[in-house]
Amino acid sequence: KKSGESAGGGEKLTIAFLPKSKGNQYFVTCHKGAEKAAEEIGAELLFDGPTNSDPAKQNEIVENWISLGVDVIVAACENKEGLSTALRKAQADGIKVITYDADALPDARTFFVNQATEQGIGDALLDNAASLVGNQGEFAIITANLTAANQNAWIAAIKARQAEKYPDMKLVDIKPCDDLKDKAQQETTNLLSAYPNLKAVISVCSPGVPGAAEAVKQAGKTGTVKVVGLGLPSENKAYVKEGVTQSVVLWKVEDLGYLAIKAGAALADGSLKKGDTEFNAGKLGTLKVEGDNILLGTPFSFTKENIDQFDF
Amino acid sequence: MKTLLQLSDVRKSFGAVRALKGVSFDLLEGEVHALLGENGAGKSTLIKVITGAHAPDEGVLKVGEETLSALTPAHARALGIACIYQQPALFPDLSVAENIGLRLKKPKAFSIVSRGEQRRKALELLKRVGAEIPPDKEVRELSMPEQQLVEIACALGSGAKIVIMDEPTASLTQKEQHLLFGVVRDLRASGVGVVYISHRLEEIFALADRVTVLRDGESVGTHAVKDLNEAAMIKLMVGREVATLYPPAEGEPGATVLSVKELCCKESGVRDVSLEVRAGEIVGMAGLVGAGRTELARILFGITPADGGEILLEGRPVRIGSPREAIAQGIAYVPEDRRRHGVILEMPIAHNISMAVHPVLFRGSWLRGKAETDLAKKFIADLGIKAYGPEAPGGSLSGGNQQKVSVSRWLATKPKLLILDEPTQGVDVGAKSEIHRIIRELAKEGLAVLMISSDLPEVLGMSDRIAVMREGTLAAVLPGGSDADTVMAAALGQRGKEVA
Amino acid sequence: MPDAKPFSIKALLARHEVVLLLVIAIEVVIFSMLGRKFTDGSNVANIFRHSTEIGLLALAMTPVILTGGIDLSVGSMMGLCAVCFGMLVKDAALSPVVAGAISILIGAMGGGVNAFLIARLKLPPLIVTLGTFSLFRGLAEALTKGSRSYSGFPDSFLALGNSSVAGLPAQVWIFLLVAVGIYLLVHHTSFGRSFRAIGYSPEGSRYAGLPVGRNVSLAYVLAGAIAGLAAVIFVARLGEARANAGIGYELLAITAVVLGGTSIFGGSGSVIGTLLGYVVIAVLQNGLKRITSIEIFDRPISNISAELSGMLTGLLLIVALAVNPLARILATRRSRRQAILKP
Amino acid sequence: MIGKYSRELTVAVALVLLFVALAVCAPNFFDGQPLLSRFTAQMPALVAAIGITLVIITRQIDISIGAQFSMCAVVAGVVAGAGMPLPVAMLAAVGTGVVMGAFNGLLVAGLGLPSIVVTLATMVTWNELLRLWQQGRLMPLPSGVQWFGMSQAGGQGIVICCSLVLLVFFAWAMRNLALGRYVYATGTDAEAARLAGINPRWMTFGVFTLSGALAGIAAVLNMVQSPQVQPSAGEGLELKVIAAAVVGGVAITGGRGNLIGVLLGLMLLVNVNPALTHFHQPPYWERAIQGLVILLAVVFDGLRRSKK
Ligand SMILES: Nc1ncnc2c1ncn2[C@@H]1O[C@H](COP(=O)(O)OP(=O)(O)OP(=O)(O)O)[C@@H](O)[C@H]1O
Ligand SMILES: Nc1ncnc2c1ncn2[C@@H]1O[C@H](COP(=O)(O)OP(=O)(O)OP(=O)(O)O)[C@@H](O)[C@H]1O
Ligand SMILES: [Mg+2]
Ligand SMILES: [Mg+2]
Repeated sequence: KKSGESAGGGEKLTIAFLPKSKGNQYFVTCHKGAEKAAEEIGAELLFDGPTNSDPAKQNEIVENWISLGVDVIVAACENKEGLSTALRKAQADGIKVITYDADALPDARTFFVNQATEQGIGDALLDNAASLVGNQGEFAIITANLTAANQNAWIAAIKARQAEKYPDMKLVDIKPCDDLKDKAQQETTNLLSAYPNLKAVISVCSPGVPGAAEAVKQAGKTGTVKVVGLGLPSENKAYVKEGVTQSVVLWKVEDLGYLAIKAGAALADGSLKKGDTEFNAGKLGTLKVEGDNILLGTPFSFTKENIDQFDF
Repeated sequence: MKTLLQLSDVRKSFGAVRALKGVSFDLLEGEVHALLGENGAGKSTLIKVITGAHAPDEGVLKVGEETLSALTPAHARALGIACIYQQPALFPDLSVAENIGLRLKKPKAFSIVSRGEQRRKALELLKRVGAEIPPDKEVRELSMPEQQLVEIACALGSGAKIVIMDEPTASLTQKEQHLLFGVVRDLRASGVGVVYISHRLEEIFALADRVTVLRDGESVGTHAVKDLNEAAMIKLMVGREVATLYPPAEGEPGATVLSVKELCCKESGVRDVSLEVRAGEIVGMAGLVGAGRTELARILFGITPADGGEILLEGRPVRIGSPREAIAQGIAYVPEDRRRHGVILEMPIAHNISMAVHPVLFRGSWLRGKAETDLAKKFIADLGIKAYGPEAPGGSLSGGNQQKVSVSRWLATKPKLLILDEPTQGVDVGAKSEIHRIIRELAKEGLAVLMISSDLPEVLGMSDRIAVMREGTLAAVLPGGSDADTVMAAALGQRGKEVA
Repeated sequence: MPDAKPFSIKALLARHEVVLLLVIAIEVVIFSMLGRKFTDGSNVANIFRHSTEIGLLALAMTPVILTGGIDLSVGSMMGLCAVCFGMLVKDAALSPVVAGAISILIGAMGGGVNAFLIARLKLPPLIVTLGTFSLFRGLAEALTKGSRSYSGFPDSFLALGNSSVAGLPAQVWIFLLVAVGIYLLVHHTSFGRSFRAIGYSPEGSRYAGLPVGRNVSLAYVLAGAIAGLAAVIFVARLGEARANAGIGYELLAITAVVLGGTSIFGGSGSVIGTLLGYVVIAVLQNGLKRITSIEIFDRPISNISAELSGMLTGLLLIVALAVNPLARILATRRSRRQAILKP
Repeated sequence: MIGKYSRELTVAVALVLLFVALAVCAPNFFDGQPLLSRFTAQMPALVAAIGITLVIITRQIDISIGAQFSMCAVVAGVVAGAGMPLPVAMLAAVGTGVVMGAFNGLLVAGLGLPSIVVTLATMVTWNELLRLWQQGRLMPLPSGVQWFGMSQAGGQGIVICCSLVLLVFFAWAMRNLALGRYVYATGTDAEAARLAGINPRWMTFGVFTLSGALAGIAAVLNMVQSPQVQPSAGEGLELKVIAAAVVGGVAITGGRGNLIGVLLGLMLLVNVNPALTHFHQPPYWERAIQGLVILLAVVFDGLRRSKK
């Protein structure tokens, strides 16, 4: 299925798919789902994203797509405000914009494919952790870096939830790990000795989960300190089975990519419009649309019992 | 007697400079063979060919039984050749013992260096050359003479069959020189061949068996020392009578331009120097290497500002804190180390000449190419600089012409006082007398000239007065026309005549 | 003696610049053949809009490298200035013009820190700017507690980064202005002359009475100020100011300068070379994104353009540097062989 | 004698002060297990720092060391993941390091190119090649790889032993082996070294190759510490080890420095962050403080030099 010469606007629909970063298993999996959807639809799929933490890279890619004349842009935003500038330009050029995974500002896209609201993720993570530690005690958070927008949003959600529902729990520290597993491990080691009463570590970035788990394991605190995080089952399987990591929260990532592309295509051919309350997403069945959010469903907790059933 | 080393028809050029134009040379077992020649005659280059530092362009080397077209330093060392370079080739960051260890018989790469052993050996060698230097000291902390002694110790210790010494006594004191002579005689007695370079004829008479004279990159003959007297030797070296070389002084000097009183600078070891230079006068400055002449010049030019005493220019006291201030006061300094401080080899002549006059030539900082080229052309014509044009890079010129470029830069500033540091070092005979002519012309035009030189005949021939420095102080100020012995006596201290 | 054929460094430089032009031509030909809509006006505008900041930093780096130094801190300086700009506009409610001017001033002051340590205390530029590389970025992070970002700037300001003036992106005009300024500075003033002289021989320059410390300082202060300007343009383009602005840009800028033929040891080099080196990189980065029809590693080139352009830039840099020494080595080999054959 | 080691002493004093402050305010810092884990985790950086120190002493620089580290880690991961025995994976890692180091060495020593630009170019090239190849995937390793297939305690012992043995060996060799002295000589004055019969080109080539090999060993020591390999593992390593060397008193102008200083410098730098955590400080200042430590170190050097 060579793309041929159909520059955007030609006979074949061109959909551009933007991950937050390319070298990340999460988005590689998303891309897999996106490819399946594109194949079903018969659309051409472009895939490009930043390879480093340069905040301007996503904008450049989007603007490049605008001048390439793609029909639809499906984007996950690393920098909410920053990328919105570029997405607005795309919309002004008649390109349909859908966001997934991490939203842009509402006026910079038509729909957001919501794998789970910021709130939903924060709640799931904290609820999981809380039930593991009996709703009380100290916990710490590992994040990718202090500048990542949607991780900050999740952390905010966690804080809000804690204030509201778990007054006996206390967030003691937030540490960045630069998306490096080894650094997450070192930071967790430090946390474990700096806060001897630490009961749980929540990682909101995927390399952080195995990193934190390894630290807890090495410290001999398996089971005493719970590890909860957002991550891929495949990267955490071993730790979950050993009982170091208690639960990994995630949605079906491949479905997210699939749904985002489906929605993009539907938006382009007019079958999905503002104000719809339902969306028929092929093999995923009919999904709910809430306002301008298309809901994938609630996040999923992978535990010792069910983790073997998943291969991403 | 066996021949240790034989060179035939060796040639070597550096770009446009033909340093060696076909030199033949041989060294016998158990002899001291002196190499003699003016500055820039090619002595050091010849030696570097022997030690493998330079590969010759043409010619054949025969070391012992081996015939070679070129050597590498490692190979030369393996063949038993050791050398004391004119510029000490030591490692400033390493200790004395380590330096000596590195230069002894090269150990296998993976062999363990016993530090105690190394230290002991270093101590022993240093003692043999009579130096009291702690072997653990880093070489960067040593003075020039001390470094020279370490070099000598290195060469001694290597157990070489051929030992080369390039001006080893240049910075040594009396006592150390005597020790060195003892060492050389020991070496000769044990069958080692010594190549000995010195500008001091009396040393050659005292030590050498044979002498080879280089002139302008060519060997002009090898003679037994006992067959020659001093005059004959000088004649061989310069190729004509010395007396006719220097342009005569004319007229009376004018007002005092520079007057320094009890000048001191702790950092560079200059103490209590009081001196006057008048307009139209050339004051020659003699002394041994390391006597502090360059240091004095650097003080006057603001590179290492003085911390005591007074400098008066045309009667006004001035403070000179940087070269820029010196230039503003009308002082110009043609530095000794042309490669590092003088001409920038990569830049065109025109750029080199205009460097010190940027604020004047380029008002408002805006480059004026034409004005710059014109300036350069004027000096190229005036001083007879041999180059294809103002855009020729400095590095494409011969040493003498580079020196003229360096002088041009400073003349462009229209100075009142011109300090020349070794103005003819590494300059060939023709260019040398031309530079002398230029210096004399400048003096005639009313410039005050302070000329530092290690070339005694030059100082004697050019100066209206001669200042002699020793160990950072002014030892004497002698009238022009003083004889060499008097100057040397002042430079060496009281017992100067006892050298041999 | 010097009767040899006039050999001029200028001719050599010209040759390097010709080579770069050729590389650009080849890039353009390949990308317009294989890439989609590569020569479209909007794409050409993108090429320059997206790389303006890197181009500015490359220009800023040129005088620094000419003096034989290096400045690793310019990318971090962009982060710091971006954050300061954001704070000034959003927290202190200053107009973007005033805030921009202050940001540039802050950049100049940061450059002044480098200048003081390098020119006054005579510390090695590589290490000093490695230190300020961490320091400036660290300050930017500390000021924003890592997570704060500033957005919602007035449209009139955002236009600086996103609109076009007379057919060119607005920021490109600023870039051209700076380029002309740096060109004049380096090639037509005594400052530029002394940068070179210092690069070739700092000691020699001092002996010639050049104000070495002052001019070296100027180069670093200027680099800081231009980094500040780049930060403002960057914020205008993204509409957001954050501590992570300009991450990794210093390396791209150095690459452009060196690719442009400026010697990393100082002394020789030209602003035109820097500009060409920068264009080579900018075109490469953009052009690869446009090739959707060819696959390598089972992926269309456009999918892996970032990785490929990085690799190709690295290789290009090695080739550009290695060509001359290799040619020299081969030439001496050949001449030696001929000398042997000649008897 | 004290003057000669004043740099090492200063760093040691700074480190001791930091530890004293920690002992007073946050004694938990010295809890056995976390302390051991923290120390073990820095061993790969220490091994890489040995390489970079040798490179800097020869008056060169290698900023591709982080990229080499990542590449070696991934190669080892791929080989181990393919079911090869651990020694084979180790050899593959070290071999990859040697090849990459030799490539730098060839360009720097053979063609006389400036090392900063050469290694900048190779850094970018290796990093991007890795991204193309692995797309950031965390590679799972067979269970036998972790801690060399031993218990964690035993494995940590091996990692620390290997690293310290390497450090002590190189520290000893740089002082006592003829070759070590040649490295210093080359960095002090390449021309003088040539005159002394040392081939500076071979020394430079050798040092780059060795640094590559050490990056390979470091990658192996890092790989065994967890059951997964991350292809970006070496990100930022070059800055960390160069900074450690500089803070530890290695002169960027070549010829000076020793590995004990580097060990101290590394320990100082890597303990800033844990200390902040133990003082319950937010992490925002981490990078700024590291920058300050580097600047203080060079300023200290500069002052000491100008006093002489
Ligand atoms: N590396 C070099 N590059 C270019 N020219 C050189 C080099 N070395 C020496 N020369 C030139 O070769 C000529 C011979 O120099 P050499 O050092 O051999 O003279 P010398 O006889 O030792 O003089 P002196 O008595 O001053 O030591 C000089 O003109 C010098 O400028
Ligand atoms: N009294 C002293 N104390 C310390 N160092 C000294 C002293 N005298 C000379 N030196 C050092 O010896 C070296 C040579 O000194 P200087 O250049 O002033 O001598 P010079 O008379 O100009 O000799 P030349 O120009 O022939 O080499 C310098 O590096 C200087 O620092
Ligand atoms: Mg000589
Ligand atoms: Mg002198």
